[in-house]
Amino acid sequence: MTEQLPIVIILGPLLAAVLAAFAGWFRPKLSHPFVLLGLAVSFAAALKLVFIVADGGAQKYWLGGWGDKVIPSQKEPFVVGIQITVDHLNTLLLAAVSGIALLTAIYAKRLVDTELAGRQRYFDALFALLVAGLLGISITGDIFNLYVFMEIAALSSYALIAYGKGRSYMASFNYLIMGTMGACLYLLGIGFIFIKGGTLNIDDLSRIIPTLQANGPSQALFVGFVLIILGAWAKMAFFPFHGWLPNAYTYAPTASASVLAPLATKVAVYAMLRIMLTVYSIDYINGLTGIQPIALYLSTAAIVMGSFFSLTQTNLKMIACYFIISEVGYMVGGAWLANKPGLTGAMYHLVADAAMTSALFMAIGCIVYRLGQAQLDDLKGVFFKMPVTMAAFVVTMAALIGVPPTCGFFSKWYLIQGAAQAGVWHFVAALLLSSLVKAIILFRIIEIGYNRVPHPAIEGNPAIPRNEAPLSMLIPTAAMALGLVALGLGTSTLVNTIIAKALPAALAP
Amino acid sequence: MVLFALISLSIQNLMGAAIVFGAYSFMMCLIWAGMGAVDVAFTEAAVGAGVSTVFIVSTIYNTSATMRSRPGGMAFKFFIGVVVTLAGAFLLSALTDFPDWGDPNSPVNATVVPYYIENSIDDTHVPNLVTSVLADYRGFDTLLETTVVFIACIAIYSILRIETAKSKTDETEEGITSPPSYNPSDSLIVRQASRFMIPFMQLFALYVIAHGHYSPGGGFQGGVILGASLILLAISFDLKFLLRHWREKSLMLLVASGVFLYAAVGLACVFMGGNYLEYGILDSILPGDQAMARSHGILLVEIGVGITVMFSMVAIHINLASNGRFDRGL
Amino acid sequence: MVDSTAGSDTMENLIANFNYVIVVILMMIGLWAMLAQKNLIKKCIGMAIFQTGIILFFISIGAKNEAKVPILSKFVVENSSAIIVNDYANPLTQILMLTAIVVGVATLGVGLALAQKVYQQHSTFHEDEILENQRK
Amino acid sequence: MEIIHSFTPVWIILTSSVAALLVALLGRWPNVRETCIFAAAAIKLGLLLSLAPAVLDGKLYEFEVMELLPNVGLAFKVDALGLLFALVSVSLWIPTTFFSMGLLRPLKQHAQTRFFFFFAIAISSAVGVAFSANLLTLFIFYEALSLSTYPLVTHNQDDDAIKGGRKYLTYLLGTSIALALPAMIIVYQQTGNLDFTNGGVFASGTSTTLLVVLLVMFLFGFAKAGLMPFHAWLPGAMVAPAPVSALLHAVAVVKVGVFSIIRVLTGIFGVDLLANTPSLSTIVCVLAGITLIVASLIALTQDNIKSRLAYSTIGQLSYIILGVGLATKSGVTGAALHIPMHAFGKITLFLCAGAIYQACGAKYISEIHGLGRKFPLTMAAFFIGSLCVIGLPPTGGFVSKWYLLTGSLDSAQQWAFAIFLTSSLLNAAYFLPIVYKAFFAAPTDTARLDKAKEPPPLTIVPLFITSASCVLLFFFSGKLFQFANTFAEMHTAQ
Repeated sequence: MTEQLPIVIILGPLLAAVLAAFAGWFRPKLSHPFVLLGLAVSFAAALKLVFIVADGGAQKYWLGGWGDKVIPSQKEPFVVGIQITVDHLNTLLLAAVSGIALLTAIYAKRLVDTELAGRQRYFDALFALLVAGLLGISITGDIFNLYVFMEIAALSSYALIAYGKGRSYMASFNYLIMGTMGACLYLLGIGFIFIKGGTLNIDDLSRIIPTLQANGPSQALFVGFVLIILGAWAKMAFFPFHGWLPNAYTYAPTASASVLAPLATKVAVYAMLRIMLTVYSIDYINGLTGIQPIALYLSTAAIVMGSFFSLTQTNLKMIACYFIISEVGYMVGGAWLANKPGLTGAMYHLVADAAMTSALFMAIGCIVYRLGQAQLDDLKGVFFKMPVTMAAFVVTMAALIGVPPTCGFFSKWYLIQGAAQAGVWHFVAALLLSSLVKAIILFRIIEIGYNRVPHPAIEGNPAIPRNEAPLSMLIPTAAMALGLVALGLGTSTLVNTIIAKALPAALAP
Repeated sequence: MVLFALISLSIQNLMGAAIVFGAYSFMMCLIWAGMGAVDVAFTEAAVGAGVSTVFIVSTIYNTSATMRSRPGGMAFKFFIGVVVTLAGAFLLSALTDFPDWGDPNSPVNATVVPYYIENSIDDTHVPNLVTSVLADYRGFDTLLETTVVFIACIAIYSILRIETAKSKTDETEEGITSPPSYNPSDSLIVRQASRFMIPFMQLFALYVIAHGHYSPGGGFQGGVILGASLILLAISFDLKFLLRHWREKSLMLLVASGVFLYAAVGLACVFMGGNYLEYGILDSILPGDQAMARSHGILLVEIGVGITVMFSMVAIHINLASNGRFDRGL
Repeated sequence: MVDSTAGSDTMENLIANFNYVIVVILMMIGLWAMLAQKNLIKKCIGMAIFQTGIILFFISIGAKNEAKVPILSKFVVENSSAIIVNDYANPLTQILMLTAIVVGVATLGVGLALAQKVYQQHSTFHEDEILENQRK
Repeated sequence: MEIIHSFTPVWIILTSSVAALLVALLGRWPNVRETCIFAAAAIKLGLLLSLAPAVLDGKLYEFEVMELLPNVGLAFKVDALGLLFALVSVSLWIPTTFFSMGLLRPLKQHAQTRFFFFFAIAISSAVGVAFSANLLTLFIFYEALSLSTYPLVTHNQDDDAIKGGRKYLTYLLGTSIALALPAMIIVYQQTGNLDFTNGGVFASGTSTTLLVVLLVMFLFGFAKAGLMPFHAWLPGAMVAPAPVSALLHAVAVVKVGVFSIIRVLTGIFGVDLLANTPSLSTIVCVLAGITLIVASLIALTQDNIKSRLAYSTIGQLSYIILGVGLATKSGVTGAALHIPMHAFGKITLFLCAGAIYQACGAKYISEIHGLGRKFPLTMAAFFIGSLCVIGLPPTGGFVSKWYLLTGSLDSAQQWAFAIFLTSSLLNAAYFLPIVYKAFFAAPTDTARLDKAKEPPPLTIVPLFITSASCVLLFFFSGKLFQFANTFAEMHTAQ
């Protein structure tokens, strides 16, 4: 049955969502277990596939059995149906997305019950649909199918954000406009590729695009490429399309933010990588001498801007949102360095950052659950109230800063190495700057949360009662934080067995 | 057409803008029909010109049609205008690289498409190529598309309905302009006319779904028409009349069951030992050979699509028209 | 290097592909409305126009001169070897666009629902006024 | 060169981490808690000594835990210098713990468990740095040390502590992330190798400009070494309790900075490269020389005892860097020897400063005029410590400074000789007056005079041990010399 595993990854959350939607009307208590089950199945399949792919290479799956068919007028066979592919480029991401989604689903239960009391009928279903959409974007081998999955993820995230009431409606609306613009640009880009390539299958496109370019560069393919990249940038909140993200994720309910923030942007980055590396090729990217520097400058700008604004914010969620914006800059920059360490860094950071952001939002969620809000000034004494949460928070921040041996250190390592190899020093400077800014913020929080209150252990000082988040939230948070260290220690294995093989063959030493 | 687009954007009254937009969509579907894309035109007529316009109108009905224009902001608009013009020029720069318009040997028409045209009959016994490609060759897309409709439906329900159901008591305090009370006797003619029309519409829609194999149409088109018939019912009578027949709960359950039917058919193929959505493998439980099984599979999923689309459209309309209160509205 | 023939080629091409020019103009009108209009409903309409532009684009690239509706006639159904590919319009672009239309209306619906909610809070559709309200 | 694969280095590092865990678990029973620490320290010392004979034979202990990046792993290597440094840190851990107990317990200080916990982690990190086989491992433990000492620096949790802590982290994390990390990555990108290799990792023909840039980045990047202008964290960190200043800011932390620089200079650049490329050697020597003189001059102007000690430390650290920068055998030997010699001298001084504070509540030199007679033992220890730091016989400091001076005469940088001498004079000028005034000046504060008395034995005994060691090191410097010589021979043998 292992050949059916790729589709199981998608079907798990998809069917779970439908069942959860039924259960919402009959036995509301059942909808959450359905979703957990679906995500667990999906995670198990994804995990199994990691090993299968590491051993046996890419796994292709043809929906409806419509695979390679010989077409009389063409020399080579084409895939006439829709293909989904699990290969070295996406297998880690699939495991990360489904794993993080599973943990977040366990974690979010309590939050949903309190924050959204009485309104959560479709929350679980939308949650599972979002995950199905994200997994679909990551797994599909068909550029149009990717668009449909993109819309599935987008529509469910609009709804998940709008659960936040108040300002979240406008935030969600802005996201909808930007997101639809991104999706439309992407769709238009598909049109431009389709008009030259005549197929939508990614593998087939990667085979024929070089032949189309044989007689000189094709303007249509170039325009299509630019449109798709712009569309992906809008989706991932890359500078200068980042405007929607901070409000959307800040005013969303914590439960929604904790699944959206780590996964949505990462998956969009993956889509960009897939288009850049598989549909087009590394040589094509390196041939775009006009665009490459622009993309790199924009990445630097994203990192600098994200860092700067995170310093000026006083709300913990807002700070975290600006972190996301600068982290997106890391990955786009790494991808556009288009050399071996840069791409390795971008691919590794894809997984590492998903885990880091997830841990960060989980920790923030625990704080919000107990303290009601996350203004910096409210954090006084939080280290005594919630020691475990804050320990996880500190580990996560250390990872974001890039303290070894957490995973953040290694992604930064590869990215800086790539930038140094390409001689893009402004990118190096931006990476270091963002590390420093995060360090400043971490220690500002430590000062407020730990040092600004009279130490309760000293006689005469008021005691600060322990008020830790419930275990169902605490355990996923702690697990995620430990995962960051584990991921860091496993870097070499991941890079050697999987990421190195995802790199384009042209970069092999 | 460009003119219509511009007018609908420049009209100061939103209601007018919506109506002009409807006219624009209608023109668009004529053009598509002219290009041989009958199914697309069909759908656009029902969705773009019909349902979309009704959605916009009912939103406006619930809020306000007047647009407050404010001074200033011209520089911003101009700036965006420049950016957009540049983008347009960039898009047009690829024109020289395009194959000629209507060239049957362009890559789009000559790469994978001939396979569908030549093999559809042998593979599926379905002469309507659009249906066979839609529900079989690219059936996964269609499953997901149905899911999109389902998501939109539950998203709108979550945004409008659940919120409102909870805060029903504060509603009046918040000072929401309650919609003008509706007087059914105003439109006796409309009512009688629709009472006459609706059965025919529904009959036609069922035909569209069932006969989608042989003529333009299929789950989407049929579903949208069915939905539209109910929407018409709601408009000409009132929402309560509709809700007497279709309770909220059953509406929402039916929306989900359409997706479920589709996904379950796919899953059945997996259990029978094929790939997902490989209807051919169902020949052991469905009558006929593999190709016939595909044909039946297509019919099944089309019904699923129809159910979801129909009830989604109705549910979305009810939500939008009544601002989630499910009592009265447009 | 300025080449006069290249210029006239471009012109010819523009005229020959006049359809595409219309499509691009439509899309850009939609895009402009999405970004520059301050009224939320107008933004939604802009979004819909952008989408129809794209759909028109796809249908155009799949168009074939002198092709029929892609439904096989009874005759060829019985003799599948007699199918002439160029007789039928491109079904693939059509089904892609069916999907796109449905996605478009779904997005439009969600957008309108959000707009209603925003209106409920702020009694206006004007973006700037909403922002001012939020700052208060 | 014989290589022994052994897990022992990892055990040595882990013992104090395990102790830290036990401390955290057993925090409720202070006696049990501190017994754990002593047990761990004793085990650790025993294990270290068990490695000594083989290391002195020129053998190396190596162990790679796991690979982190292609070709670079979390790996440990024990050579003479590393072992020497680890021995110094661990052996001083014991008296410092005694001293901490003597200081913290009577004052009923808060969060003692936290204090001992992070102290043990810091020791683990310092030993980890000592045993690192490559730059990446070293960097990991270097950062761990920075982070684990932050709670110690801000232990008092008042405004001063917060300010000092902020400065501490800004300098240490800032420089390491902004300078050392990119420098390391560039080295990796250039050579694909970060192992400390005798003779360096750079291929011949690497551009001198690049080398110069990297060298400067490393020198300033390891700001724990206190090279000016990145020295200000050290006086700032003096807000910490006395034992922290004593062990961490006279021994572990600052020496880790210097140690890292020595490792980079000998293992990444290579002594030969330094000796053959005059510009590199000159840069090291000039930077260290300036710091040496300026820090000594500033120390003269400080009235706060701990600040004066801090500036003195900054100066003495540059002795070591200068010694390696000379790139001669006796220079390297002297530098290696100066690590333990200065450590023992300076820890004595810091412990004295803590004891003086406990004895009469004085923080400033001007406050202890004439009080010395009330606590003669403390001041005697202070005197011996000063001699050791100044470099006068019969203390160990004399030995190391002797080799440093010889080294400077052997090298191309003979002006360093003058610098060493001048600085030693300045050292004398800022230390000896303290002792003189404590015994012979007229008391300025009679109220304080009455209260002053010798601190309790738990404080005095560690002082006695460390000051006696200063003298013993002079007479038994042979063993230490073996360590330093083994290391120097390994790196300068052509």
